[in-house]
Amino acid sequence: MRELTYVEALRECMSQEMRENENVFLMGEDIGVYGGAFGVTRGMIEEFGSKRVRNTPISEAGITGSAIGSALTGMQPIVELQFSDFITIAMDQLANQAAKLRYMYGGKGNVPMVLRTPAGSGTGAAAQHSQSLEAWVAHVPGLKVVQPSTAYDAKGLLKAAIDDPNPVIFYEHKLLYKTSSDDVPEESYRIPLGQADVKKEGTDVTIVATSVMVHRALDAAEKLSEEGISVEVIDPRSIVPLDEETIVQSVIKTNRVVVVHEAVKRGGYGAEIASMITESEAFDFLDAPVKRLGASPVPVPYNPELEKAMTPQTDDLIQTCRETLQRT
Amino acid sequence: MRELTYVEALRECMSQEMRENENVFLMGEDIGVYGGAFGVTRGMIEEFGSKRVRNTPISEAGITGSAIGSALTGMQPIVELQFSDFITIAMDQLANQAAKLRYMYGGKGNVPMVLRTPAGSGTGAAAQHSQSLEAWVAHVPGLKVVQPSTAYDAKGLLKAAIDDPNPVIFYEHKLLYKTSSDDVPEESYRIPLGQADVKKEGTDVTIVATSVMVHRALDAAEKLSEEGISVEVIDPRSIVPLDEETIVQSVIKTNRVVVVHEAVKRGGYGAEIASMITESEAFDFLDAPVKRLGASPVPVPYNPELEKAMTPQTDDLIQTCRETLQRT
Amino acid sequence: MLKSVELLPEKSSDELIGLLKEMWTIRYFDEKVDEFFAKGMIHGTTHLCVGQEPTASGPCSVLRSDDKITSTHRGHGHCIAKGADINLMMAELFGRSTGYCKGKGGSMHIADVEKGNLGANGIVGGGIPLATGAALTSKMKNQEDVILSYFGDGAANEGSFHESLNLASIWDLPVVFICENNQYGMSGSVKEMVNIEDIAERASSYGIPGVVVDGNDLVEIMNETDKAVQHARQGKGPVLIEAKTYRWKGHSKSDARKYRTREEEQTWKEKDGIKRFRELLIHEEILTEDDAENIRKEAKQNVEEAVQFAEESPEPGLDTLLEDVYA
Amino acid sequence: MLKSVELLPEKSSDELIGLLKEMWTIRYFDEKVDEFFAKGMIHGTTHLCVGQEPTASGPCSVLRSDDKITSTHRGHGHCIAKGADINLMMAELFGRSTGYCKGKGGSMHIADVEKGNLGANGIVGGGIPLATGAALTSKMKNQEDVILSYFGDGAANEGSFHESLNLASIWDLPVVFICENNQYGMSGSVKEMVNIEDIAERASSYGIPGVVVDGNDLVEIMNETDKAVQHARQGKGPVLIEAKTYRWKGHSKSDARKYRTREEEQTWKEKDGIKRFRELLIHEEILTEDDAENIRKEAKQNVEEAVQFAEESPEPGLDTLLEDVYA
Ligand SMILES: Cc1ncc(C[n+]2csc(CCOP(=O)(O)OP(=O)(O)O)c2C)c(N)n1
Ligand SMILES: Cc1ncc(C[n+]2csc(CCOP(=O)(O)OP(=O)(O)O)c2C)c(N)n1
Ligand SMILES: [Mg+2]
Ligand SMILES: [Mg+2]
Repeated sequence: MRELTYVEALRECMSQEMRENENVFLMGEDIGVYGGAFGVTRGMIEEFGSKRVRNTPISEAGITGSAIGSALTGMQPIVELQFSDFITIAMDQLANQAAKLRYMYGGKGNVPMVLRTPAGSGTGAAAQHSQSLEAWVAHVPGLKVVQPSTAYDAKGLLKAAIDDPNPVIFYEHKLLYKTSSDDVPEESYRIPLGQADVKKEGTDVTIVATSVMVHRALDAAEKLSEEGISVEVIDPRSIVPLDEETIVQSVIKTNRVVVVHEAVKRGGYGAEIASMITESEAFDFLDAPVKRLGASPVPVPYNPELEKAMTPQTDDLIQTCRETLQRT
Repeated sequence: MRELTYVEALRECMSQEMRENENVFLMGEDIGVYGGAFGVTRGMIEEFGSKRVRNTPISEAGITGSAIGSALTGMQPIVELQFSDFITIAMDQLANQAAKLRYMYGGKGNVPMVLRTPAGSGTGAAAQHSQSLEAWVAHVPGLKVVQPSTAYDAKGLLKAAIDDPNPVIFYEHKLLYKTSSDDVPEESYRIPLGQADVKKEGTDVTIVATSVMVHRALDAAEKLSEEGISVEVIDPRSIVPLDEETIVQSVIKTNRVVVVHEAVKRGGYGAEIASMITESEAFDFLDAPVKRLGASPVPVPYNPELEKAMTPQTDDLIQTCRETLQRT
Repeated sequence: MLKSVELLPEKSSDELIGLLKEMWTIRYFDEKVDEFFAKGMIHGTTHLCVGQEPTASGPCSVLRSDDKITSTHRGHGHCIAKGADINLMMAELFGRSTGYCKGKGGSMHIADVEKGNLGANGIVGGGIPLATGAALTSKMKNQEDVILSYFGDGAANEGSFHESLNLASIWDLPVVFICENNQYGMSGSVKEMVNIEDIAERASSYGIPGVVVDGNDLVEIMNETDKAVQHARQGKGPVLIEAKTYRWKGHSKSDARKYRTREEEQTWKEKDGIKRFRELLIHEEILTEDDAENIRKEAKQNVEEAVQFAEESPEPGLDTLLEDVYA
Repeated sequence: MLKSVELLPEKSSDELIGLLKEMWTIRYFDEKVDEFFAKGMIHGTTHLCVGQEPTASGPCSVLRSDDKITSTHRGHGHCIAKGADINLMMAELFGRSTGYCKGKGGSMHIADVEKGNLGANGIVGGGIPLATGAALTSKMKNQEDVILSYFGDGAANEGSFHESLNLASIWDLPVVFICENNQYGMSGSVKEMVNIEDIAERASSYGIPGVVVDGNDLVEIMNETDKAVQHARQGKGPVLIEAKTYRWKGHSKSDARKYRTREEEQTWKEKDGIKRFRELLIHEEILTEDDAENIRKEAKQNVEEAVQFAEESPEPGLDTLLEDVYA
């Protein structure tokens, strides 16, 4: 099948949806002729015009709130926040409005919107442009949270997010934008939210990895296979809803598990996944404690070596898997 | 010793600090003659005047940011946010500025401020005025996070927070404001951040509880003692820094642990505490999986029965402890 | 229909009488709520709009049924003026399953999406971006609906106010921003919280019209809102209206009102917009004293019936706790 | 000292010459950075202020050394104008341990707290509340320091702008808000992003003076900022200054500049504020052509030395990763 980059897959999905469904439109800073800070919307204003590809002022709370208001009244906005760090400015609108309106109104009204935004470090953008704050939104009932790790997943999950009648926070990753999948169908398809993907089957230890960490987990698995260690790599793809079943079954099979994300370990969503595993029927099958890997408790530093040292790398995963296997 | 309410303890601490240290001042909405939404600052504008008890416009981001700027230049502001739900509006200033400035600047400058704010449900204030979002700030390196459960702790922890050269988020609880301790010294004292308190010693099961849950845990412990079950109740008091040692040692002693908070269970800080225990040396001493209790994954409902049903109650704790004790 | 004063929107005598009754209904509704809170019969908190009835009824009366509003924590009046059923409102305050929000929202979250009330809001300034977005829908779907966004003087100092007015102004969105300046936030006097005389002056930051109206003069409010709504409906963009008014009661259930004097309160109470409109209708011979009295009683009676409806309604089942989080 | 134009703040010839040199330093610094980024020799991203030198040097030149500034993502010029050592700046861009932030901050976070630069900021509008707070310190401690808060035209649409100006205005804080209107956010033209002619008009929302200046006219900027700083220092409250300027380069390292024409860029380049000030000094006989040329070369040379300093500086050790999170 076709090879497509993550950026192209996202763009193709949005374009297909916009051709099919006139309620879908885009809002965001510099998404017009500039094409967005990472080029995701490049060419879209030329096809769809400035009414449906709306370049906004720098007003994250206002944009997000307006998207919510438009979703509540019949549109299906896709908001691009230029860096996910800026979600900090829109949290009232997301957590207090979008997430809660339907429940507070006793089931009346809904907010079919998608907020797309790039997370992650690795580009030297430093502390205010490199965070992974998905744990915040995942903690808020009423929001759904998606983190595609491949171009294929990106296209299918974005369609599911757009079709979803609820507010979905869609975390892209800067380091993944240029990566590609060689199996991206031209036609539109949907990957249901809440369906994890076993990116690699294995029998000795399970790695649950999100976003860019999926690739590091796969690298680690490959290197560990040379040592005769068989790693299963699971990508939840969406953390809310979370496909607990697939994770639990894998752990029951392998008896050992490492949970990894790029976000700061302290209070990261890995803690939720790890605790969920411990609380599940998998507990009795565990041959070693559930192990978590995440970033060090520091703001993301600018220097490239420090930046790398802060986040889990392939070698850290390899070593952690080995340690987990050594536990008896 | 003296009996003092939680509100009085907070006010006494701030007043003593303001008498001693002219850099300390208050900013917040309606903290002047109104005395704050929960009466914490009542009488303070009369003593300290409107320059040091600054009534602000309704501008949470602006107030918080201004406090940061004043802290960076030599003052020690205490900001009152009327309800902790409004922290959503100030998250950029807290997470991107206050938490990171010192690190980003290579260790130059610091932000000695306290943000006090009431959290929690139980008052019928509904979804936008009842949240417990401490997990958000606890996930952000650079912030410290405190949750006093008694009047005694409130006074001593607030002093430590004011003295701390870093930004401290100080979560009060609406249901605790009127509770009192009968042992609050008149003179100023400091309870170091990062020092858990064993609120009750026990041998069969440990409950790690924060804020209002400490009291429910103590109630549960009392009822369970009638069944011959000895519960140890640990109150971390600050979740960043977290006194891991006290918790781990308790679990090593009791072999069973329940972690409880009022915040939504999914992605709550209980997951961090539970995972930390699993990753610690206590793992090998565990006779049952670490169990978490937290709120249901819904916005806080208005109806009092629904509101109660959403959050862990004493009976839920009793039952969970029993279940944990039955695990073999 | 009126002779001594000019009324721009066309209103029949019945409609004018209906407005008087509506304002009475709002007043009695909130006074009843006040009573229940004082007695501890209702849970939580509430914010009453007694004294602010004309700013609820006037603007809503010039809207079409497809037009929408966003409301505030002080929203009972807006809700009634936009056509809500007071039985369902009262039931909501009682936390009953028959309430607008099935007992899950309470006073600060009553919404009536079908009637175009996009909801009260517990976040000061929180509804302003929502209104802007609803106006964007109207514009993108060529619906001609206008959205009226209510907020207070205090909310005008939130960033959401600024960002929304800017967005609406550059996109010429059909939204009328209406600031109910009741002189105080919770306790913060507008005189201390802004450095200008009229909040309406802020319109100039967005290149849109800004208008000040007497919040106790129903006719003036209707005239000015009507012009603004037409302006917006014609695609000319937003308008900011500031209505000078006063809340007679405390901010919420526990408020000693130390931040203002009893004399000041008295002065404003004398400007009562209901009384003024009632006298106008009598003066214009649209209504006799007796009719007026009957209308007042009917309004009061309707509120009593709403209470009965609420009291007789069932509590929501605990099984509803997890419902309606996601669509 | 100047004869043909009026200059309000007292400046000796040497000081004026120093300003010319400083502007050259800013320009060469950023051109050098541009070159390194293009070659991939520096990591991350950067925002250059080439073309905007007068709005950096002018306002900072009227400050006292205890006065403070808050800066932006486009902050190299502000930093230099507030007295930073370009060696330490360049080292920071190279991520070295000798840099202002020990390699942890990079271009968007350079701060020089001792010299009163409270920091660049990666969050658009993020520094405005910080400046307001610093001004509050000055007022509460009776220090007479004035804080100058830099931000862009784009930032004027953030809620933080509104909330801060309101706060500063009601408390009469000693802060001068200076909007560098370089006509664009990243790609959003100010013409499309606000519905008014001048951002300075927004001052009226806060009852404070608003002034528009030609961002390429150093003398005008100095005069107007000087007046504003004095106003603030005298306790009369904040002022909003808008300087019309233009960034010659793209927004950040990868910008095809599709949102504007090459002709427009040319028109603005012809207004070059450095050239203009240089000619003024020559015309006033404060400087000869030769002197001017020497000064330019010195500035260029200083930047080369900064590069050398940076290149020779060590990388931070990995053991510094966990340092300096908490004080
Ligand atoms: C974001 C936010 N900040 C603060 C509050 C607490 N609060 C509720 S109402 C209110 C006063 C609002 O004043 P105004 O906007 O003038 O409306 P009014 O109450 O006068 O109708 C305050 C401070 C809130 N609910 N939301
Ligand atoms: C809160 C926030 N939103 C968006 C961005 C991305 N961004 C960085 S600079 C910029 C444009 C800023 O425009 P302006 O304020 O005019 O400053 P200029 O770049 O023109 O100097 C944008 C959108 C950001 N860094 N922070
Ligand atoms: Mg008000
Ligand atoms: Mg600009």
